[in-house]
Amino acid sequence: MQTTPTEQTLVIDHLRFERNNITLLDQIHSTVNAGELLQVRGANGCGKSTLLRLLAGYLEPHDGAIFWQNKSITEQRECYQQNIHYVGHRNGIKSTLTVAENLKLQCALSNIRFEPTNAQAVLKKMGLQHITDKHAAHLSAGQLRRLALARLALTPNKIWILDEPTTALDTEGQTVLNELLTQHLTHGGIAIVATHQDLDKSHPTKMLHLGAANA
Amino acid sequence: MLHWFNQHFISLKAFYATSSALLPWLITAFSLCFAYGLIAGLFFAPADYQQGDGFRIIYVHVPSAFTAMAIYAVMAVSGILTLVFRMKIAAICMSVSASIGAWFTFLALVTGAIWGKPMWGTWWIWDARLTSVLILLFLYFGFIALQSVIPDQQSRDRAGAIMAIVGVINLPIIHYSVIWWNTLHQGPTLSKLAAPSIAPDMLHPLLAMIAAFLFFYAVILLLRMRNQIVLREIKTQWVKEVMSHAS
Amino acid sequence: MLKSLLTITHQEIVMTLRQAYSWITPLLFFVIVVCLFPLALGPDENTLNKVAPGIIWVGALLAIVMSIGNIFRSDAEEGHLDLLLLSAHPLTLLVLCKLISHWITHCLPLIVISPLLGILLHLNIHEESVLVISLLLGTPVFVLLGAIGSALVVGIRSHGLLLPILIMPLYIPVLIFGTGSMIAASANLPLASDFAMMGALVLISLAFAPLLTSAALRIGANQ
Amino acid sequence: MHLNEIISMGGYGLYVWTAYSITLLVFGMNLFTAIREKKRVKKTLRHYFSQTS
Repeated sequence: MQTTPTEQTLVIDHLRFERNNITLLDQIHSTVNAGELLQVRGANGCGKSTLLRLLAGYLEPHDGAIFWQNKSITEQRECYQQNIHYVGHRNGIKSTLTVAENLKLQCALSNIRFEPTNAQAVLKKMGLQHITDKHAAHLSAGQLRRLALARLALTPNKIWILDEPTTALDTEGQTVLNELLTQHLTHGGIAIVATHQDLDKSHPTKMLHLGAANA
Repeated sequence: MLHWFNQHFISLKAFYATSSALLPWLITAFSLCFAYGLIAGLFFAPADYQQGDGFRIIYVHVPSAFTAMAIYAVMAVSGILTLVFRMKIAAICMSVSASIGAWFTFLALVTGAIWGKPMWGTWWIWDARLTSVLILLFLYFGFIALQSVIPDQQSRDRAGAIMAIVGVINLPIIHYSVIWWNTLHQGPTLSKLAAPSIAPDMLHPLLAMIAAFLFFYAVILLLRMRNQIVLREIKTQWVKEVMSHAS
Repeated sequence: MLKSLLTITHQEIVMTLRQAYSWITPLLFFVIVVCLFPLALGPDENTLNKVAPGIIWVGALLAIVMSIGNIFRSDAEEGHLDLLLLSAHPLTLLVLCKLISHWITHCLPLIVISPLLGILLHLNIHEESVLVISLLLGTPVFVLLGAIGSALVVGIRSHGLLLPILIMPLYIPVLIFGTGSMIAASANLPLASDFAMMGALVLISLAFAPLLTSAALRIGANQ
Repeated sequence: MHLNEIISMGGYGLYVWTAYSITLLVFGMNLFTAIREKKRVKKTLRHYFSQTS
């Protein structure tokens, strides 16, 4: 690594990933400093989600590595994963629980005390305060997406990894998302977003284009 | 030390080269042991005073059961190497050994049944060792079934490794609980298949046959591993060279 | 730390209770399987009494094998598995919470109802008590080992009967000592050795199973 | 050891020889699968090389 990056940077160093002998990602290189947003663009099937799952530590690269605080994440996987928020295509919401219970579970998972007032404020910001006792199974896709994004505000983590966060979100939901992102970035957080929509220009954004869709 | 290993075994290319050197030696060793064991076992070893010549099936039954257990141990060790050290060669060795091990376990069961028919009048006796071999066969089928269902190569290796490790932890427990179960239901008779205190000239062919079976396993293992290595390293240059002048 | 683990277990239990079918069907399956045998073997008291341990234990084993499959499946489908991996708690602890909640919701009902089935098979009081104790010692091992199998197949869509094939050979020692203790009870022999062995099996599985299950879940997240 | 003694194997000839022939069968099966697999691998490789080169 040429420059000695400051403490809070995420370095993607010549990443290569294969699945069953098919190279999905090759020579991916980028650095994301504190307070920056990395927007990953590319056609469908070009490995955007794979890259995000690599960044979240779910997958291991075949070549190259991802460095966080100058240490490869595969070595420090547990403590690296603790300061990550990952919102994938599937929302990770338990359909048999109510909205409030889902938030309570999320706080328990991140080992944070659950204060109803704080949760109420988060729900209000996400526009879900009127359905706190509704079972997640009865929510619409947009509401589910907002509930999934609610955990970004509920438990503070340094790195946000969002895979197509704006799917199923209406315009009002997108503005809420942009607010959350700006607040997160101003506090020195890092965000990696895979999306086709051009996000709010106010964030200091870096672009990462992934090659053509692999066979 | 690790570098030496890496040179000869760990990297797939090196393993391919070492295996082509090893194979002729293993084949000769197998044929020598097998020839000696077969001829000595069948013709020169004295007949058993109780079972007459029927006991000669021991020269096939005991080695295959022994090899079946040994192969599962090899699978478990490669499973640990796959999980802990992420060694591709260990993953290949593990998944290839599974089918060979299943064949040997099946062979042990069939020869055990054939031995049981003349001696105790029934094709199957719930003897502690035979039952453990039967359960070992289920473990092999479980392993092979699990690996055949997982599409992704890396997950298939790791899932198989975990199954092999779970199996090897449970095998001794299963074996002793089956022995305990046997004494519970049939009383503490000496297990019928316990090799009687065997005379030396009966024993040597048995040891030779065990060695022969193990060498045969090694030969088939190396042959099939080479196929898998070439398949997995299909994109590399050295595979292209090996294949171009081989075909 | 402990409080949040308790809340997680509590939420798991609440979730399973809300889906009543998920724990009632194994229970009904257990009852029906046990009731089949008297119909198959004839109502004669001695034969039933002699075979009762095997019937009840195999029934319990099959019921648990059936229900263990979906312990992680709903999480995987909803993407909740990814959150478990990112949690502040080690994955083994989270797995342990899920297994405890699964044991409470799925195995306790079996144990509660097994004395009733014992009556169908003409067991006396002593045998009934030994039945309950042996099930209490045996079912945790079923759940722990079953969890490894279900974590291994969580990433696979159509795994069908793969799970029972994977884990039933591992259930054999518990089955042997479980039925062994009941046979010893009907012959009024001392039971210490059987229960000791079952206790040992519980401890061994408790040591290995959560570790291997979390390793298997990490592979599942790979898909 | 005359021929018929060998075949009869003290009356257990049938069992001994079936056991040994099944062993050879299993050995043969393993060898056969290994060789067939080698041929199939060669075919896939040739196909792969012709495609990529």
